[in-house]
Amino acid sequence: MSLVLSEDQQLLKDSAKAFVDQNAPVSVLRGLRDSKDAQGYDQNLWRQMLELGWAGMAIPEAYGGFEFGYGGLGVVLEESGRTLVSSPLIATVLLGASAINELGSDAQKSEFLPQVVSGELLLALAIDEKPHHRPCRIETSAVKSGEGYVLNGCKTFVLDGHIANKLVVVARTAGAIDDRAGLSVFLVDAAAEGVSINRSWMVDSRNSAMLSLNNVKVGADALLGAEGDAYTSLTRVLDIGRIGIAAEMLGSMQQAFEITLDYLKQREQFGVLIGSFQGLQHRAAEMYSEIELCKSAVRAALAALDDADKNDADIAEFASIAKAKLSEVATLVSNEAVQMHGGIGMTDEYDIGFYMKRARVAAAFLGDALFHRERYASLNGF
Amino acid sequence: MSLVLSEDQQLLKDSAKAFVDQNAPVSVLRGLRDSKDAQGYDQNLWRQMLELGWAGMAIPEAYGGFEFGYGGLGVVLEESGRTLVSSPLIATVLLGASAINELGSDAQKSEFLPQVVSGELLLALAIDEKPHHRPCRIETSAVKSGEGYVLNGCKTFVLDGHIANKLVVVARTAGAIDDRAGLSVFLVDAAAEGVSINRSWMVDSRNSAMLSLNNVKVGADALLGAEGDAYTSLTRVLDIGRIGIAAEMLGSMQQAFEITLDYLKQREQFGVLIGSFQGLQHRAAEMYSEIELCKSAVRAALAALDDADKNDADIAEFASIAKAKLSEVATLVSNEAVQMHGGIGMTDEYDIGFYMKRARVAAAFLGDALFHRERYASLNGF
Amino acid sequence: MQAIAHLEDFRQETRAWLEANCPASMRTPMVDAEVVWGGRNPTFVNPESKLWLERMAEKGWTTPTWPAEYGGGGLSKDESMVLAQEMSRINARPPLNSFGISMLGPVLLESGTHEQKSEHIPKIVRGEIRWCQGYSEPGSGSDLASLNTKAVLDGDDYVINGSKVWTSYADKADWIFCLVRTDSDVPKHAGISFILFDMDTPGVTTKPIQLISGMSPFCETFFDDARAKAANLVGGLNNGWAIAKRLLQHERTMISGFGLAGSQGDRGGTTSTMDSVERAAMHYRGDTDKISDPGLRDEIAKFKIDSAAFALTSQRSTEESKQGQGPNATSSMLKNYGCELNKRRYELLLSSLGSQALGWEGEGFASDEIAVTREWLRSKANSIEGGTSEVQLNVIAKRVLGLPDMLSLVQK
Amino acid sequence: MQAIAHLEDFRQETRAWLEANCPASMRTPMVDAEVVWGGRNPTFVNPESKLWLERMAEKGWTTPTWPAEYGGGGLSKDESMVLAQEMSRINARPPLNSFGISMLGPVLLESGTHEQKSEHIPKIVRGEIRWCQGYSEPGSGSDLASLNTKAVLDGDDYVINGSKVWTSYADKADWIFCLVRTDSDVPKHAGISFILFDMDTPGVTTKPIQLISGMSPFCETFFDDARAKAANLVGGLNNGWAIAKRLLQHERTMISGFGLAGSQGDRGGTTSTMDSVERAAMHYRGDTDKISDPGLRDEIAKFKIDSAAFALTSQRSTEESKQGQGPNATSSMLKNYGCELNKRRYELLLSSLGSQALGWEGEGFASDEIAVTREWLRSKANSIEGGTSEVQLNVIAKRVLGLPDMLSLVQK
Repeated sequence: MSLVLSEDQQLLKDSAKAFVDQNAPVSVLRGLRDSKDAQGYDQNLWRQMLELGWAGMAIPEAYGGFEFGYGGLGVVLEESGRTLVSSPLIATVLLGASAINELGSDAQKSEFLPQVVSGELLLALAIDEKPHHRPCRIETSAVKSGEGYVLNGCKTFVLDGHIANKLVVVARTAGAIDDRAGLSVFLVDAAAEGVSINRSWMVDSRNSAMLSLNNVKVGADALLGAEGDAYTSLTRVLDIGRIGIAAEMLGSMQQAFEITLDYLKQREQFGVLIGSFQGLQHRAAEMYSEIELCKSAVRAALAALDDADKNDADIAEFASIAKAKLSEVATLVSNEAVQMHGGIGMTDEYDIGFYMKRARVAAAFLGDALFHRERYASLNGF
Repeated sequence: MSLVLSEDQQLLKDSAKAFVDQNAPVSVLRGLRDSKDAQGYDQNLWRQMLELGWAGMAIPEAYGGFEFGYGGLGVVLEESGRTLVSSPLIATVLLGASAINELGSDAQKSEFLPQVVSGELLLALAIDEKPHHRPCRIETSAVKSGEGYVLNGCKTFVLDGHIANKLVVVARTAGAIDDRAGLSVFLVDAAAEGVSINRSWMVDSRNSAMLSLNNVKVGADALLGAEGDAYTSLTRVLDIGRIGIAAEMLGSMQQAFEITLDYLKQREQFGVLIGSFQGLQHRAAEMYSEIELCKSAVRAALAALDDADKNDADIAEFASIAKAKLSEVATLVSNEAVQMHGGIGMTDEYDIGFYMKRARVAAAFLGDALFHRERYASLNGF
Repeated sequence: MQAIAHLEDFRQETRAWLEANCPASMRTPMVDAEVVWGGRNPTFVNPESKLWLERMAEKGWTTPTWPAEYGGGGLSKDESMVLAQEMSRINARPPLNSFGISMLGPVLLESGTHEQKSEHIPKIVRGEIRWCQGYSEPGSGSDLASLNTKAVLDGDDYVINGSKVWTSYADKADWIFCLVRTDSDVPKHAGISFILFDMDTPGVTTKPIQLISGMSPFCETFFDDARAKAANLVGGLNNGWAIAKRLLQHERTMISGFGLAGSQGDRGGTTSTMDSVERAAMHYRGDTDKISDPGLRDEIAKFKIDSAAFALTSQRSTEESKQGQGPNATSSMLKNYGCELNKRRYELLLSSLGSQALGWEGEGFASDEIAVTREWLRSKANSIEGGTSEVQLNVIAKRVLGLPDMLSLVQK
Repeated sequence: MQAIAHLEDFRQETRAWLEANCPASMRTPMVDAEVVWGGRNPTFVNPESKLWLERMAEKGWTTPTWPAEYGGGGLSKDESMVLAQEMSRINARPPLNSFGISMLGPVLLESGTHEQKSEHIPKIVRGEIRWCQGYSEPGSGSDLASLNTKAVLDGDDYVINGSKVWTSYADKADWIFCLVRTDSDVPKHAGISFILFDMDTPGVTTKPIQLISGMSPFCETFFDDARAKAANLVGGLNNGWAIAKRLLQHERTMISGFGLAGSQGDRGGTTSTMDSVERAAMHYRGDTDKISDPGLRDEIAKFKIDSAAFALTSQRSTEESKQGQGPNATSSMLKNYGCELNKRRYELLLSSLGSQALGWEGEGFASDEIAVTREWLRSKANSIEGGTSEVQLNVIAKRVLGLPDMLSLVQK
């Protein structure tokens, strides 16, 4: 398992960077926010990303993808993180498609994955029910009824819920709240009767929805995987999501750091460049070191996803290392970035604040640093 | 409740400082260590301290003391902390005498407290049984036998145990391990049959002992307070001890900081005084701020002990604030002091290492920062 | 004894006057919307606010200790304390919020000419003119004295060109007290003057600044050949830096109060869940006896202990300065630590609320949740405004700890 | 293909030779007491150590890639890798520990004259002369180049006066490689030379340094009119700084390995409770399923995660430097982070062991508990020796991040 990008991955990274720099600067996100865009993402930009094959990056060739691995998807996420691109890449590709790929039957994969690659299908993962991510704290119920199921419950923090065609809903077919057993995953049509979706305007100018399911009837074919037995595969899906988000955070924190470094080299105070103050230098050097560690944690976690020798327990550990570390350092770097910019960093006109806002949402998504440190300790038996 | 020293307290502090500077520099402790002194404290120095009335500072006049309050004892401890004085002040006066004063009958107080003031009686508190302070984790048993009791068990980290004439032993007369109910406190003669005391050489060059009690018989008059009901008063004794140790730590950390500050103003590197480097300046300024907070926490806790309006719950909170904060900052300051001194700070020849060693023992004694943060949270219902 | 008797008389008179003159609604807790800022076009959401201001201003009690000669209350320190106690007794609202009172007035009384005081002080007392402060400039930051706004004498006027930033309520103010460069050929601190002029002066424009937390009272202010009467230069030509420093002391003391909120578990009389970080943490996790996330619990305990020790330090500092004991160079320390505590408080609130603290607007989030998010963002400026943390730490290192200044070796 | 065949032959020969020549006890894990340092009066606790050293030295395999001309093994890089693999296969101990091999030799081969190499290298290879390093001085600290030990030419000798500090094993070494000032009238870096001399020279005395952790291999070394042959000046007069820097690179790389211990949960084959912070925390609290102190548990998790990420970073750095990809200025970062991790590790061990980590000697404490206490104290030097953390952070700021150097504005 190498921690250095392969030549192909490096080429992909360079081209993704060039594409993002040219087509998706932070001003795109700002525009979506200021215009209160109905979709919350730039559809033209997304079409270009589809043409570049980004939606099929980690999807097997058998289902219309390009089988470039999570390493490939990771560098795309990293580069899109640099300019805070808001797109269906996370909700649909990273989370939704992975759920279908990990849990679905061959028929389900054959039906839906090509639609993700082509952009016809937008997905959203509905799991959290409380303000804190606790993957087994599922009260949403799915009760067998005839051939199908009836779903009831509420979901929160459903990323891109308002634009999804289909929702990947985690529900309980058995067991008590917090039980690992009894979890099932359903693919629910967003337009189905009883589904109500309320878009939330988030601090990072992205979108997540509150979802309520009121006697929603689905067929047996809506079930992804075996009934009541989703825990293991679902955990892998979440770990894929955590690693992908960590990759995105890596891009954002590198960019925020570089912007700040540039500022330290330009801004004069008291007759000298502020970057010559040792107090700031040491803080910058410490950030640099932490970012290097983050880079390694992300590269290793992505490589592990593509490594057939790594089992679920390995992946879990890599995912929690990456998500815990990145969440912590993203907070540090974005706070320091604003502080080192001084007053100008506090203005909405300047981009750096966007990085701080995104860092906090990404840090909380799929488990914050506290959650993943706790999980890491449990995984390691202490 | 004032946080500023009274005129009397300030006078006492100034005279204690002058005394300590002149008679008890760090070289006294070094000498005790290098000569492997049998007592572990300078008896001549202790006699002078007795003459200054330090042993009776907080003891009521009725029992031969000077009723100067814990505020008075606190400034003496603070100043003795400045030069790391090793004396019976903590084990005998702060802990032992307080235990007799809080738990004992009038007869017991009348008998023993004057002996503390005069220096005839040396005491030691034997409570901990495991490497971590947990005041209710008491397995040492005291079983009623005729008029008296029979004690069995082992104690660790018994400060000054090897020189004590009498041991204040916390034992269980009822209840299970960790119960608050069933704790009793006994005054046990160090020379009694079945008592075995093993002196330990500690990293701070002070002394604590391992104590084992093997069928030790004591009379009914050895019981301090009511049988099985010591918890509340014992907690107050421990809180007095924690606050007193915090006062001592305050003195040590101030001194370590001042030594370091002097060094920053004298030492040249790369053609400038190292104190002109902003990296070190900011760290020094942060230490200064933390030490100011420590000073307030200690002053308030000592004032609370002397304030009749404060109840046990108030004292508990002040004690945990002080011990948690001081333990944390003492660690920070002593680590930074060594680091800022560079190589010379690592040598035994230079005094600063003694401060680091003492800081760690004091931080662990009667509960470390983690213990007291946990206790603070519980006291505040969260 | 006579003095005490006099004070007792004064207390009775004051109490009677307040009883008779303080309108009923002015004895209820202040609400943001009803704060009175005065000015040429004042807003009185509550008509009793107007009455209350007029009555207080007539007695000069909007500025109780200012000289009666200029419309102030002319009270002694003791009398003004009695007035404050009596107002507090009936929960009387302050009649007027004003940078003229809190910032400009004191230095004008100290350094202004008789003519300047006669012209400006009475209007401040009566709330007739609303003032703003022209200090920072886009390029100046922590290095305030590097300001570039130029004032050139032309007949009886100074002609002013340049721009200011972070001017609170510049778009609502009538006059500005402003630092300008009147000499560029001397060391930077020696060429600055302090001047007053009307915001209606041709050539003055303002533009509000949006912060990362949303709208703000801050503005950018531009001067394009704006003319100010030379007679309104305060404290003498090129003597502005001394006056500026006096003013900054006021501002810093004001800001260090931030950190106290955390320890008091209370922000101005409201009782929201958000007032207590630990309650919020439990509420949003559905915990009853203790915070179920042990890492967060420990961090909150650490925060609460630091807040308690900080509150005790503020108290001790006040006691010490009353007794004239110890150095009172603690203001930089208190400012810096207080701001850092406030920032920690909001970081912990954010962790406590989870995704409910990540909303911006619209449905799905309660107003106090949105407020936490916005205030978290706003709190990041605490360690920037009124002197950055870095500047405060420099001040502690140099003035309190006596460490040598490398910058002075660099600067010629 | 021929090369590979050759290597395979070499492997077979080497394997056979090792089989025949490596004594049985030399195939067991090294113990501290049996480490061989060589020198004029060598200590061989285990007689097989002597045999092993002699056999290996005869083939030049104590220094496999050094030129055979000077007694080295003369192996190619590939051959030496095969030798290392074969030695590792049978757990063969290194025959010789030597600053001559790890530090002096490489620069002497690079910069020494033929005479110097002929004289010194063979003795290093055979472990006949034990070397020490004379770099730091009592006043120099991080500013190594400010050294004051003077060497003045007198006939064929330099006469040396001054003192060195932190000279490891100076009291046991036969010769010293030493930085001396040979010109005081030029900028400090330009007046330094690198010279070798015998520690038996009259005027040379040493004094061991006791550390806060107890006895140490460090010494102070004093030179009082000590005479060194001018012929032993390496790399030319006043060219010592360049050589010193080459040597420091070796030292730094060596030290950055410290931080890896934490992530591996293993220090050199032993399996004490202390090897794993989390096991120690549980053991000393009597916990079975998880650490009962939640604050400590979270801190340990944070430490383990950082250690894991650090280990991955070391691995990535190695991979990248193999590929020549990316800047390899990471050595300062790795050194600094690794040292801080090691310090954190010991702080956590201290918290984990409670009062059992507070002993100094005598009864009541197990030897591995005392070792934790001593190593905790010793670990404080990690961020001082081989360049302080402050120096490493400066290097990162300037060389990696390209931030401007204020000091260069101060220094003329």
